[in-house]
This record gives sequence, C-alpha cells and structure tokens, in this order.
Amino acid sequence: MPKIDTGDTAWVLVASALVLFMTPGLAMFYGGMVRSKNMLAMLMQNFFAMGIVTVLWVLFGYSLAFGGAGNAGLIGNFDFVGLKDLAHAVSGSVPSLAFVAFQLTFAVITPALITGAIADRMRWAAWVGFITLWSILVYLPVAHWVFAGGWLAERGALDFAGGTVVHVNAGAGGLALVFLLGKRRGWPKEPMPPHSLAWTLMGTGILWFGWFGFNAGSALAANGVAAQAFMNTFVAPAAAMLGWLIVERLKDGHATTLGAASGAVAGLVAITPCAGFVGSLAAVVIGAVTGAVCYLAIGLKFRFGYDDALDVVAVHLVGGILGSILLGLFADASVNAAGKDGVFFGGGWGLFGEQVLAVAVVFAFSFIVSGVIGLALKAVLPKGIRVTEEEEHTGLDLTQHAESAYAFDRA
Amino acid sequence: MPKIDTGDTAWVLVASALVLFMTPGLAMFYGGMVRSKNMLAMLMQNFFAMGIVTVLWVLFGYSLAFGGAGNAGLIGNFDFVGLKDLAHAVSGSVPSLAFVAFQLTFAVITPALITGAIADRMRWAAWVGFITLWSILVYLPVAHWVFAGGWLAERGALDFAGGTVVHVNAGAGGLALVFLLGKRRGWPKEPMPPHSLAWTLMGTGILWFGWFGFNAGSALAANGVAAQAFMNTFVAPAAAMLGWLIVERLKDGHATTLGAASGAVAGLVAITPCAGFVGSLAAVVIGAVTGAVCYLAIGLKFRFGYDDALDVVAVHLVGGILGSILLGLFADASVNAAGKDGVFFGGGWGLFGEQVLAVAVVFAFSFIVSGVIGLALKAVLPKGIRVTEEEEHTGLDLTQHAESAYAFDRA
Amino acid sequence: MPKIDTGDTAWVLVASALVLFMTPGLAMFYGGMVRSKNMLAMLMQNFFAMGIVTVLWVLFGYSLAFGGAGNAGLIGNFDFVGLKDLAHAVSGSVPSLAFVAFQLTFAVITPALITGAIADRMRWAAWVGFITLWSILVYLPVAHWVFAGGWLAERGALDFAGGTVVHVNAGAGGLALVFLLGKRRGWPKEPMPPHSLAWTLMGTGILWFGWFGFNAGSALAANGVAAQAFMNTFVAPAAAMLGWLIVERLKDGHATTLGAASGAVAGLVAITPCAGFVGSLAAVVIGAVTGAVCYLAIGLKFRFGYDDALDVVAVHLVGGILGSILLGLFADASVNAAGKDGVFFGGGWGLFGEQVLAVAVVFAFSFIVSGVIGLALKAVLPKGIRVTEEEEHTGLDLTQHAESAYAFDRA
Amino acid sequence: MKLIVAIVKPFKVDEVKTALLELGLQGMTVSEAQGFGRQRGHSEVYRGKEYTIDFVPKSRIEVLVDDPDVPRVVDTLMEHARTGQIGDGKVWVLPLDAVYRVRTGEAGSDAL
Amino acid sequence: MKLIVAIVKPFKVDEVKTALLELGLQGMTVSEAQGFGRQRGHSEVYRGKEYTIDFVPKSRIEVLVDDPDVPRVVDTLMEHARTGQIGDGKVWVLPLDAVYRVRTGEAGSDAL
Amino acid sequence: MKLIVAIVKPFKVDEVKTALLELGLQGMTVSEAQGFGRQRGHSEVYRGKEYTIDFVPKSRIEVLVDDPDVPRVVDTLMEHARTGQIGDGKVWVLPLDAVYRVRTGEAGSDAL
Ligand SMILES: Nc1ncnc2c1ncn2[C@@H]1O[C@H](COP(=O)(O)OP(=O)(O)O)[C@@H](O)[C@H]1O
Ligand SMILES: Nc1ncnc2c1ncn2[C@@H]1O[C@H](COP(=O)(O)OP(=O)(O)O)[C@@H](O)[C@H]1O
Ligand SMILES: Nc1ncnc2c1ncn2[C@@H]1O[C@H](COP(=O)(O)OP(=O)(O)O)[C@@H](O)[C@H]1O
Repeated sequence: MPKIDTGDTAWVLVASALVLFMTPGLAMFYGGMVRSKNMLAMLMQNFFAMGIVTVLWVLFGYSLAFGGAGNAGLIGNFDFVGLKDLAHAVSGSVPSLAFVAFQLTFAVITPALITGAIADRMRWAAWVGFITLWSILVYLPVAHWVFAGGWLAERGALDFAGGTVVHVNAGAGGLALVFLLGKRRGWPKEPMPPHSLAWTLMGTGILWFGWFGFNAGSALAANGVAAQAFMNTFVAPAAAMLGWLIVERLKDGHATTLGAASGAVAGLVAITPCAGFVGSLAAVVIGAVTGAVCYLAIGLKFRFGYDDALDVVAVHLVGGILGSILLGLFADASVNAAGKDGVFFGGGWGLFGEQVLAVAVVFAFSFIVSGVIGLALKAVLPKGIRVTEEEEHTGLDLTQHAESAYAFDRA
Repeated sequence: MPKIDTGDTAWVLVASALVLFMTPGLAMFYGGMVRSKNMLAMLMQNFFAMGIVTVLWVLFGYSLAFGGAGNAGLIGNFDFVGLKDLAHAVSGSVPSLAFVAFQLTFAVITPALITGAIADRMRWAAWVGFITLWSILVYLPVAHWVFAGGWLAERGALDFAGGTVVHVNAGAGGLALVFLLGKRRGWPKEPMPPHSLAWTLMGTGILWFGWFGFNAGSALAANGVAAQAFMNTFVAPAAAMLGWLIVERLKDGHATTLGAASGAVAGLVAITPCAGFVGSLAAVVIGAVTGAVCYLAIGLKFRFGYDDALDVVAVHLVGGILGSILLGLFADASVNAAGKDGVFFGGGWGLFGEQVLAVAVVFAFSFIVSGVIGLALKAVLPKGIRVTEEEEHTGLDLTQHAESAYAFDRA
Repeated sequence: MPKIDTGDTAWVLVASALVLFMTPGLAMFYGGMVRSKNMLAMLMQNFFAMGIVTVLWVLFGYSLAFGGAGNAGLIGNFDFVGLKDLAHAVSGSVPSLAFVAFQLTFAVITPALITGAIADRMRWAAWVGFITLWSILVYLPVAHWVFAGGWLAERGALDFAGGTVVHVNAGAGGLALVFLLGKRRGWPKEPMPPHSLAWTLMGTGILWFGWFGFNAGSALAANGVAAQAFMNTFVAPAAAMLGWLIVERLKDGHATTLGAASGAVAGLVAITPCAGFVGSLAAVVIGAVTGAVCYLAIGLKFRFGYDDALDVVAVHLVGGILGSILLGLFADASVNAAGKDGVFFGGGWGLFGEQVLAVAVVFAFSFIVSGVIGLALKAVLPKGIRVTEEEEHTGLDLTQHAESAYAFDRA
Repeated sequence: MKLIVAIVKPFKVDEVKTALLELGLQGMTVSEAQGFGRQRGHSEVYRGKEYTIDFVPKSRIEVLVDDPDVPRVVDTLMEHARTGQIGDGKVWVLPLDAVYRVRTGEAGSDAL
Repeated sequence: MKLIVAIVKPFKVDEVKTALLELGLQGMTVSEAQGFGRQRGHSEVYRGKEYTIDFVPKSRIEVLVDDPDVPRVVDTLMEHARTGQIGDGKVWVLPLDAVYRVRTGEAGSDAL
Repeated sequence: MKLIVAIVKPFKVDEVKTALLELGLQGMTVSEAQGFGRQRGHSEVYRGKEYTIDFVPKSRIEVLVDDPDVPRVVDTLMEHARTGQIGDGKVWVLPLDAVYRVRTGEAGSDAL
C-alpha cells in the first residue's frame, strides 16, 4: 500500500477546511447584495448545501463520482457506497478520506453558486428539491467526466480545479433556472441595491482565502505545483480587480467597492482551471482580461432581459468559460509536467479544441438537465417553484423561514 | 529525543489556529442571537476568555492539567510552570509547545461556551471572577482526568476531542449559573428575538471551519485517523442540520436559518467525542439523532422554567451527553486501533458504562463546583453577580462597557 | 538542488493564506471604527492593497526586495522580474514560489495599515497614487534591508516577522500623511464613535487568527521555532489585552470591548519582531507592557493635536517600536540558535543598540519618503489629496465610490 | 395653509410622490412609522418559540399645502396610496398657524 | 376629531397599546424619536475619549380619536405610560380638519 | 400653547438644540425623516447600474412652546438651521388644544 506523506496530508486536510469555509463566505458575499428582507433566505440556501450535499456524498455521491476512476466513462459506480473500505485506503500520498472530504467541498459549493442567480424569488421547498436532484443528476456525472478520469479527461481536456465542473456547470444551471423563474417583480426598473456591502466584502475576503485551498489544494500535495497554483490564485484575482476597476471607472465614472470585490471573484473563477498549469505572468494576463470582460458581460442581462440577480452568469459562467479556454492558449508544460502546452507555448490548437469542447459539453448538459429538473419541480410542487407576488413583496425571510435578519432594539 | 515530523507539526499548528478562531466565531454565533443592546457584552465575555485563560495557561494552567500525565490521578503538577523546559521538548511527533498551544485553545473556548446560557444579565465583574476561578477549579482537573491520562481516562472512558471535557463540562457550568442568576426580566413572555442572524450564521461557518481543527487536530498527527475525524466532522453536522430542520418543519411549520445553524452546531458537539473512533456512516446516524433530539431538548427550559438564554443546555450539554454515550454504541476499533469497540461492534457494554460514568462524573463535578463559585462571587462582590433591573433594561453594552454596538449615521 | 520538505511547504502555504486573510480582517477592524458613511471607503482602501501590491510584486517588487539577498545593500536587483526562473526553484526547504507568496502577504498588509490613520478624508485617487508609490519607494527598500540580508540585517538587527518593516514602517508613513491631510472637520470636538464594533471585533478575531501565520510562518518551517513563535503569538496579545483593560478600567472607569480588541492587536504588533527569539514568559511581559503603554500612547494625539483617526501611531508605531526595542532586552539565544542574547540574557547592549538603530532608521526613512510622496501627490493631483468639506460631510462612500454601505428595507 | 399627513404602505411612497409632483407640489417629508390597526402583523419563530409582531411598517408623509389645493392633494394621496387591501392607511388634515422656509425666512405660500 | 400625540418611553408602547385597545380604539401609529429634556442621556467611552449622548430614545404615538373620547384616551395614555421617573414624556392634543381612510375614502369617524 | 415643527439638515440639530436651550426651552423631540424638495438627492452605481435616490436625510424637530415664545423660537430655529443652501428646510406652527406631562399629569405651560 502506498505510504501516506504527512506534509501532503496536512495540506489536503487544511485545503478541505479552507474550501468548506468558502460556502459560508459565498453566502455572505451574496447575502450582502440582496435586500435585507431576503438576506436569511440567501444564507439558508447556501448553508443548506453544506447539509444535504454532504449526506448525499457519503451515502453514494462520492462513489458515483469517483468510483471506477479512469474508466473514461460517463459515471462512476457503487464501490464506495457509504464510503466503505476507505477508512484505511490511500489516494496518492494522502488518506483516501482526505481526498473524499476535499472533493466533497467542491460538490457543496458548486450548487451553492447557483443561489446568486435565483435570488429573491425561489420557494424554499423548490430549492430543497432542486439542489438535491441537481447534485445527483448534474454534478456527479460532470465531476466524473472531468475529475475522475471520465471521458472528457481521457480526451485530454484540462481543468486543474474546476473551471468547467464548478463554474461553467453552476453558471449554466443558474441561467436555466433564471429563465424558468422569470424576473423579480420591478426588475430592472425598481432599485434593488445591496443591503450590506460590508457582508459582501467580508465574503470576498473569505472566498479569496478559501480559494487558496480550492486551487492549490487541487495539487493534492504540498509541492511546487501547489506553490505555483497558490501564487496564481494570488495574482489573477488581483489583476482582475484592477481590470474591473479600470473599465468601471471609465464607463461609470467611479471605481466601486462592489466592483473590486466582483473583479477579484471573477479572477478567482478564471484562474481555477489554469492554476496549476500556467506561469505567474500568464496569470496576470488571464486575470486582467477576465476582470474587464466579466464587467462588460453584466450588460448582457439588461440587453437580453434575463434577471440573473447577482450576476452568476457574468462572473461564474463567463469567467469559467474564459479561464477554461484561455488555458488552451497559456498552458505551459514547463510549469507542470502533468500539464500540456497551449497555443502560446508551441502546443498547437489541440488542447484549445479540447477545452472548447469540454466547455460546450458541460454547458449544454448542465443547462438542459437543470432546465428539466426545474420544469419537473414546477409540475410536481403544489405551490410551484416561485413565491407569490405578496410573498416576494414581503420578502423570503418572513414568508419562507418566519424569521427577520435584523432587529435593532432601542429600549 | 523523539524526532519532530514536519507534516504532523504543520497540521497541529494549523489546527491550533483553527480552534482559536472558533472563539471569535462563537462570540458572533451568540452575539447575533442576543438583542442589540447586549451584543458587545456577549462579544466581550468571549474575547476576554482569549485573554485571561491564555495567561493562566502559560503561568500554571498547562502544568496543572498536563503535568504528570498518565498518573491516573486527580490533577497535574507544577513541572511545567511558566512552560519551563518545553522550548525544545517534543510530544509525540510534534514540538511540545505546539501541543501546549493546541490544548490551550480548548481551555479558552470551554468557558466561553457558558456565556450563551447567562446572556443579557451577568455583571461584567462577576464574569471576570467566574471565568478565572472556573478555569482553574473546574477545567484544569477535568482536562487532567480525561485528556492527560487522569483517572477517568485510565478507567477506559473515551473522549476523542472533548465531549465531556468541553461540552458536558461547559453545559453543566452554564446550567448552574442560570439557576443562580435567575431569569431575564420578561422571559419567557416578552419577545427577545435575535438581533442579527447574519452574525449567527457567520459564526456558525467559523465554528464548523474551526471544528475541523478541533476534532481532526486531536489526532495530533496528519494521518488516517485525522482524515476519519475530519470526515466525521463534516458529515455529522450535516446530518444534524437535516435532522433539526425536519423536526422543526414538522413541529413549527418552518425550516429556519437559526435551525440550520443550531442543528449544525449540535452535530459538531455530538461528534466531538466520537470523531476519531467511529466510521462515516455512524457519524451520519449520530448527527441525525442529535439534530432531532437537541431541537426537542430546547423545550425543557420552557417546561422547567430555567432561562438558558441561548440554549447551551440543549445544544452543548445534551449534545455532549448524546455524543459521549452514543460512542459507547458506535465505537469501532477497526477505525482506530487506539480506540475500542462499542456495543454495536461487539465490544459489549463495558465502554458504554465508562462513558456514562464519565458523563455523570463530569456533569456532577462541574455543576457543583460552578455553583459554589457562583455563590461565592454572589457573596463577595459588592454589587453581586447580576445587573440591576435598570441596567438590564438599558442593556449591558452601555451599562457594563459604556459602548454601543451600532451607530448608523445619516448626516 | 535542496529538497522540498512537504511539511514545511504545507505550513508556509497555509501561513501565506492566513496572512492574506489578515487584510480583509484589518479592513473590518478599521471599518467598524469609522462612521457608517465612510465604511466602504475604508474597506476599499484595504482591499485595493490586495490588488495593486500583488501585481507590482509579481512584475518587479519581489525582485527588488529579495533579488541579491544577502548583499548587505540598499536594494535588490532585477533577477526575478516577472518571477522568472522561480517556478522550480527552492528556498530553504520550500518551493521558492511559496516564499514569494508568503512575503507578498506582508507587502500587501503593510500599506493597508496606514489606512487607519488617514480615515474619513483622503481622496480615492490620492490613495491609489500613494499606495503605489509607497510600496515601491518605501516598502521594497526597507524589506530588503531587514528581511533580505540588506544592510540593517547584516549589522545584526533582529526582526523575526516585521516589527520594523511592517509596523514602524507603516506607522511612520501614516503619521506623515496625517500631518499632510490635516484633521477631520470637527475633530476632536464632534463625536465620531465607531459605527459597528461587531465588525471591529470580527476583524480582531481574524487578525489574531492570521497573525499565527504571520509570526509562526516566519520560521519558514514547521519546527520548534515555529511552535515557540506560535505560542508567543498566543500569549502576548492575551497579556496585552489584560494590560490595556486594567489601565483603561482604572483611568476611564470601564473595561471596553474596543479596549480588549485594541489591546490584543497592540500585543500582536509588539510580539511580531520577537516571536521566534524570546521565551513564553518574556512574551507575557512584552504583551502586558505593550497593552498598557499603547493605551496611554493614544493620549498623544490629543496632546499634540494630530488626528490619527484610528490610532495607527499608538498601536502600530508605538507597539512596533516597543517590540523591536524590548527584543534587545528579552532576546534569548537558547530559544532559537539563529537568534541572539539580549541584555537580560547576558548578551549585553550590542543587540539593543542595533534594535534602536533599526527602529530609528526605518522610522526616519519611511516618515520622510512618505511625506515627499504625499507632497508630490498634493502638487500633481488636480483635486489634491483631501476631499472637500462637502464631500467629507456627505461621506466618502457616496462621494468617492457612489455606494452606500447599508440599506435596510422595510417594504 | 394646511398640513396633510398620510400614513401609507411603504412601497406606495414612490407612486404617491410622483403623483404629487404631477399636481405641481414642490416637496414633502416622509418618515418611517409602525402601524397598528385592522391589518394584522406577522409571526416569527426562533428555536421553536413563536413571536407575533402586531405592528406593520408604514410610511408617514407630511405635505404642506395652500388651502385651495387641499382637496386635490387629499384625493391624489388616497388614489395612489390605495391597494384596496386592509392597511392602506389614513390621511388627515391639520390647520396651520404659519409656515416658513428656513433658507430665506419667506413665510406662507412663498415658503413652499 | 382630534389627533393625540404622545411621547413615551419605548418599553411602554406595548402596555399603552393594550390599554388603548381595551378602550375600544382600533388603531394607532408609532414612530421612533429621540427626546431631549430633563432626563439626561448617557455617556460612552471609546479608546479613552468620552462622548455624552444627550438624546434619549422615545416612541412617538399618534392616535386619531373622536372628540368625546379625547379625555379617556389622554388619561389612559398617561396612566399606562407613567413610570414616575423623569422622562415619562408628554401628551398633546391637536385639532383636526378632516380624516379619511385611504382604502375606502370614508371620512370622519367612519375613517377610524 | 403651540407646536412648532422644523425640518432641518441632520448635522444642524446639535446647533439648533444648543440655541433653543439658551432661549430657556426645556426640551424637544427629534425624529429622522427623508425630505423631498428642490434639493436633489444623489445617485449610486452598483455593477454598472445607476440608481437615483431623490430623498435627502432630514431631521424633524418638534417643540412645544407657550404662545408668547413662538416668534423667538421660530427665529432661533431658522437662524441656526440655516446654511443658505437649498434644502435648509421648513418650519411650521400648529395650534394645540392641550399639553400634558405624563409623569405628573400637569397640563398647559406647567407640562413643559
Ligand atoms: N386611530 C388611529 N390613529 C392613528 N393611526 C391609525 C389609527 N387607525 C389606523 N391607523 C393607521 O392606519 C394604518 C392602517 O389602518 P388599518 O386599520 O390597518 O387599515 P385600514 O385603514 O385600511 O382600515 C394603521 O397601520 C395605522 O398606522
Ligand atoms: N418642549 C418640548 N417640546 C417637545 N417635546 C418635549 C418638550 N419637552 C420634553 N419633550 C419630550 O418629552 C420627553 C420627556 O421630557 P423630560 O423633561 O425628560 O421628562 P418629563 O416630561 O418627565 O419632565 C423628552 O425626552 C422629549 O422627547
Ligand atoms: N410642501 C412641503 N411639505 C412638507 N415638507 C416639505 C415641503 N417642501 C419641502 N419640504 C421639506 O423641506 C425640505 C427642504 O425643502 P427644499 O425645497 O429642498 O429646500 P428649501 O426649503 O431650501 O427650498 C425638504 O427636503 C422637505 O423635507
């Protein structure tokens, strides 16, 4: 049996904790952007992901995603149902359970990303149904294809930490739901300003912090590749923040706090698939480009009239696509022997093509299946998937959870 | 001299940082639940624990808890006063000071847990006195009995990360103080809703994040047991969240954000003693049961009329007892050779008995000594241990600390 | 080529993440203390540091600071522009890029510390210009002198984690800007109370948590020195919290939450240069003294009438000076062979002298160059470096960023 | 000169404001209020304990108007604040002794 | 018809509300206010700097009543808002020209 | 007895309060308000979307005074609330039927 390396194990365990912490961070990042009457509903949808997905993962999720790894196939198997036989197993140089936990954190945060698109109007019961089905029918297969040596990985697509599996996947799911749910009443005329950017900034800090585990942890070892991924996870969001702020300043006349936060997150998204496969300067370029492009991508929802409340499409879908495809240009095998050379490093267009294919496949699959799930729930749930006008008006916190986010007393 | 393993050391250092971070997390978890006029007092009582307990620990606390480890006795000794001779010592495979710091984080958060029970009415000076005495007279002995090879450990009780030492211990202390302090004026008639569930959810995220260090760090090495403990710390709170939400939904008609947070914390409490001794599926069961039971346990305070403000009894005392006792059923030596087999794994009722004994002993000891400390302070302090009606009414922030938690200006 | 140690690498990577997390923590620590109309501007100035400094660091900053390390000189070189040739290099026992990232986190937070001094009145454009120039003209040289075997280090000054490079440096810069900007209108007559101490306390928790990476990470290995630094980073702030609270209680009649937070941060500042060079009991003394002295140092701004808004001088400058100089007394070579003996450990006054010199040099250099940069910006920027009376009155959030920090709706 | 006070549902304020502008009014003052009346409030549950909140958020609009404008303003207020649901609110008219504009010291109609 | 305004201590609002209901009143409007008067405020200390806050939180209750009910309502308000401590507040009565119910347009007593 | 109401810029409240005290007044009640008028509000931008906020934060001051004091109080209010900029606000005077002090039940001037 391969030996456990304590350093690698320490790193993967810490990385897992860091990524789990991203979900509360995401909840706050999103929560700060909604109106105060919908704050708790947003937090709840995110925290619930930590509950339901985790239980599914232990029961059969991990097995369906990573069972039969390397089978170049469509889905895993039931070898590890209930995580059986894993207590003393080793994966690479770490205990298998550390790998299971690390991968679980990805399964948790991916559907959570969707909550930003559907903010302020989805019925709680509908979300419970959606995240359960989506995790099983969308996440598990896609994770298998790309992370577990499934067919896309075998074809040669690269995705260091989840540009397709996490971001394109969630972005497509969010877009599908947005179409099914329809616009929030009053959008885009009525102002719906963020109720607490302090929470959004706190969330941004937590996301960046946790993302080091997300990307550098994906090296699954405390080695040079992890260090490169770490460095790229540092510089890409930084460059993206600058990119976003500059374009924003030119277009709107102000560099905003929300812009700095959004740019950083966009950069983190874009570097995710590239983290361990590109050099530091490439990360600067990828970040800067993403910051500018994602800012501009926000205009799409107004042009095409779909109410992607917190811009999951502009930030995660567009950012994820950009990162995955730019990897086809900037991949540099000299950085990571397990990687490949992209167009700019003499690798030709082969990788680029695989990246485009992977993005297209994941987008199409997630968009379609998410839509089907949404339609099914709409048909099955007595009250449908959207709250009533009255409820939307009063707010989800009171109507879905019988709670208020804030109560400042003055007695 | 045994050699230091850098991987294990890295893990124990990180785990220590994670657990220290839990105390601010706990402060926010609790702070969000009190009324805004008592927010700072709650934060202060928790942050103060990071100050006073740390200094006591360095001066003599560690020595009294871990001196003469393995003596099967009642208390440690003075060998390590001022942490002398530890600078270059090694414990297991890590520097002794890493172990000292890790254990210190437990000593800090345990009394902090009590603040939830006594919220909104304890005089600041009384808390200063209580936490100082409690740490010395209650925590140090109990930590010695269970964590340092004291008499309970020698008898064979198992407690991986502090079900008895931390949770039963703090819960019993809180209950004793609740009786001495009496109910908050207006309780339970007057509504006392949480003033900011956003803080409570942020605190929950921090607690879960830090708890990975709490439980998996207790392996004191980056190995398979740590990975198992990590996995269990992931799944038990998840299952507990679901358990709590389901019962809550059935009983109150709503699944609440506070319920999700409370369930997760209850699950973290219950898995604490079991983390490194049970398998992943057992963790699911332990979590689910705890979530449901702790929710129901909240009813006790209304039935018996004691004002346990933030449910330290229902969550920490009941959760700690459940976890410690369920370990007697689910313990599985095949998971951890250093562990034992519980009833369900052919180990018979021996372990179960020891667990019940340990719980009973720690509860009784903590409850009685805490009560004595409280009575002594009540007698000694000129103004007693409880604020006046006027002060309670105005709020502790202004009356105890001359501060206000919030001031939104509009100029 | 030296071999990578996975444990050391895991630790340095985690430490880097922890220190990066300190900047959002600092933003919240400061943000909570300003009035709500300036909250976002404060957050923005801090988050922006994560953007601009990071990009500069990758392009040439690291190279100018650490190129030609050990040259006993004034500045680095251009060997590592764009981080070239570092992808597979090793520093000590960790990948060079891990070291680059770790040092970057220091470069990011140092200028961020300055924002506390200039709160509520600096024009956004002026901050953008200032932090860019300051990072290049002040931080890089000073980091080279002390951290990269530059002339101060070669003379024998000790600075384990940045007492001079980070705290004295930032404190002097802040003081210079305070003089150039002038007082906030209404100061000190008008009350300018913290708008949300909850954020300040959350920030304190994050800072303390991250500081373990800051100090213990500076050992650049997971070894006994790291454990000692970790322990000292635990106890010094604890003792400082007690020191501050006691003096405060005696002088003002109340122990305050803000005092507990401020004391802890002061203790963290003071222990920074000493962390890996002194024993645990010395850390208690250093902490306690710092807590008391920094509290008293706040009086200076009222005596001398300079408006150091959030007490960067009293906490970081005074705390940094205290720590650096007390190290001359408490340094203990038996704790760390790479260290020296201070006055109290028979090392005589040699080290003490070097410490005083280092403090004086860094203070003078930073104060002067910061002043020159400020004057230059004042001359160059069309609208100068300070907002108009009207803008100051309306608040920086609306006037500089066209945003509001809070919007509680009630529909 | 009269002072017209209207208690309305908060989400109706913008509509009312626009309508009053169209009437040619120059200004108004709005403040937050909690209303109690036939319209019932809501209840919240925290850890199994249910609280009933009787008060409903309302907006309180004050408008100074010349006597002749009173009827039109009152009608406009009611028309645009109306949803037909219980809780739409009240409008009342108070007599005034005097009105001044702080900036100029102008009095009466000129102050509006 | 009169408008009765009462400035009371916030924690007295519930008691006052209940008492008015027992009198048969159907509704009221409450808003937050800061009072200044004989009752002194409090002081806060931040990093050694002391601030005095002169204003005290108060609740402002508005009740529309028919003329005959005025005395009973005023007495009830005072009785239940009273603690006997300085700062209990004021009650004043304003004449009204008209009152309307937004929902129905009803005027006068019918509007209550 | 009259009730004087003043809508002023929030940062002027302290100055006004001090001035009224010097006049010998014993108290006042202040509440938050949003004003709409000639003074325009501001605009905010979030992710490229611009919102215009028409309302401006104002403070609403209520002072009960004896008839003879009305002119002096009104003048003092206007003098100290004035900045000369648009948006300084309004002052209006309302007739009163009665005033009481809750604590003692005193009525009229004695209630102040
Ligand atoms: N007697 C009253 N005095 C003052 N305000 C009142 C009175 N009655 C009702 N209101 C205000 O009018 C609002 C609407 O009244 P309500 O009885 O709920 O509906 P409606 O006016 O449609 O019958 C209440 O929330 C309260 O703010
Ligand atoms: N002249 C006044 N005009 C308006 N409100 C007043 C006046 N005097 C007092 N008040 C209000 O009444 C409250 C109580 O008054 P105060 O003098 O403190 O106590 P008391 O009414 O018991 O003498 C004050 O906080 C303020 O809100
Ligand atoms: N007709 C009105 N009724 C009630 N309040 C008014 C009216 N007109 C103005 N106000 C109040 O007075 C404030 C100042 O008015 P504005 O027209 O902006 O400036 P000015 O009074 O200097 O001309 C407004 O913000 C609003 O609160």
